[in-house]
Amino acid sequence: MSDACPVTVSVETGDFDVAADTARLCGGRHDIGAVASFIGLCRDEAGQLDALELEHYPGMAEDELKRIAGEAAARWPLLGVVIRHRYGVIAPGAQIVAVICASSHRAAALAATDFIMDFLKSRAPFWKKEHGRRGGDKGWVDARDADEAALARWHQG
Amino acid sequence: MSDACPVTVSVETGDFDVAADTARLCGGRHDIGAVASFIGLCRDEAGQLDALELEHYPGMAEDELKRIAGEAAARWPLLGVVIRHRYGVIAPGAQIVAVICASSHRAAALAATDFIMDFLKSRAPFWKKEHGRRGGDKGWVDARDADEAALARWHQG
Amino acid sequence: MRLVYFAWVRERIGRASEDIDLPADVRSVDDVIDFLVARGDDYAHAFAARKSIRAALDKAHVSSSTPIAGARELAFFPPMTGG
Amino acid sequence: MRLVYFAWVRERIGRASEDIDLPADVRSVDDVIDFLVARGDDYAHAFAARKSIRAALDKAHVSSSTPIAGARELAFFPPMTGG
Repeated sequence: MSDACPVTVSVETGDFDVAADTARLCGGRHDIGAVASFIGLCRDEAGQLDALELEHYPGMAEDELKRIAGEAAARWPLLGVVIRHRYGVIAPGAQIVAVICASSHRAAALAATDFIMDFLKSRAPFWKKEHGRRGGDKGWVDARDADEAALARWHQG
Repeated sequence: MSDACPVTVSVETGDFDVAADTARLCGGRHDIGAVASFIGLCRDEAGQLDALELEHYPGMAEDELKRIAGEAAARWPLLGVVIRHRYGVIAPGAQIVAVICASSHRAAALAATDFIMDFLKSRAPFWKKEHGRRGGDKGWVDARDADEAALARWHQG
Repeated sequence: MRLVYFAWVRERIGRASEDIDLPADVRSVDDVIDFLVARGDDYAHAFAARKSIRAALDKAHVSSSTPIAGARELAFFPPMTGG
Repeated sequence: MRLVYFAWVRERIGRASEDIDLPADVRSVDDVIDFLVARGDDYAHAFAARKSIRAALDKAHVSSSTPIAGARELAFFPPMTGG
């Protein structure tokens, strides 16, 4: 199935446009019946955060995202995958990551999006550091056990 | 949780704009960390379809979509839900339905989107009729057993 | 009572809605179907695959055993295919 | 061999990368960590929570028992927190 599935991956400082990516995925073809997408945003519930800083491993980050997209395309009959991940300084409310999966049917598009986000969280080499409101460095974000546990969902079946 | 979750539902002939809806959901707030969305498109794999015609039950269609959104907001800590469904004549490649769910965390946003699509397919009063290429009426689309079976996923737990 | 029909139920019956005075012994959704089927071939055709027909009472899904007392609108339609 | 460090591993060691000639008996990722820890306090601090340190060999995830023979770049970093 992955032959028929164009994969686009980017790791950049600049923002991305999910609507433009979706239009590009679907443009000129009538076999796509379902497009699922996920956008991860910089959250600041308590009003304590000045910004997030995202470090990444150049080269490996892109490779891992491509590898994860390829695994999804091998598992589900996808017709297109886009993964965009930013790095650098990101303000509260701004976009960090996007995953878009197109397929003929909804179940494949939704499951693949979920799968890619789970693996991206624990396998793609990105690290978040919080910058506090008063210029204070709040330090590196700890990995959540729940993120690692989420991967187990995909090992059965 | 549903008090904190604004729900927007529409059933119209005109097209919708998922990017604009997403921007409206997230605008001016920093507590949303995850936005999942699903777009259903008019598919015509074999090039046989001139258009789909969607009939709906006015009043009940909107009520059911609101009820399904409310059920999702009672199950997951959502910060916003948008459901848009078109009716009337829809050309291949055009958008039919969109679901957008915002939350603090990805698992809730993705699961709620999946849940809403499953219930929408089998519970919202819409019916699709296919219009064939040569003006021929290909008839009403049959409900899929798989759609009804998909609901069973949500009855456990 | 106002009866409304959708999709191929509407097409087979030949109208989208009608107002009918139902006899007092027509108490449930099932009774309404029996009453309609006895009215003519178009109705009998519409309800031939009776198990697949869905009903809504005042715009809420109901099972066919539901009493109709007090309701203003009863809808019949095939399994839904939206989304 | 080129060693590269990320996030708090990088901060604790005090550099983002370095080229080191490793002795012949340093064969696995684990051996490299032992070698570095013996080099000084900054390295010992970086690898103190050794079980939580991840490694990548030529930009692919590996376990700490993996042999390093033939590889050009070895990276050490904390558990990932992207997305």
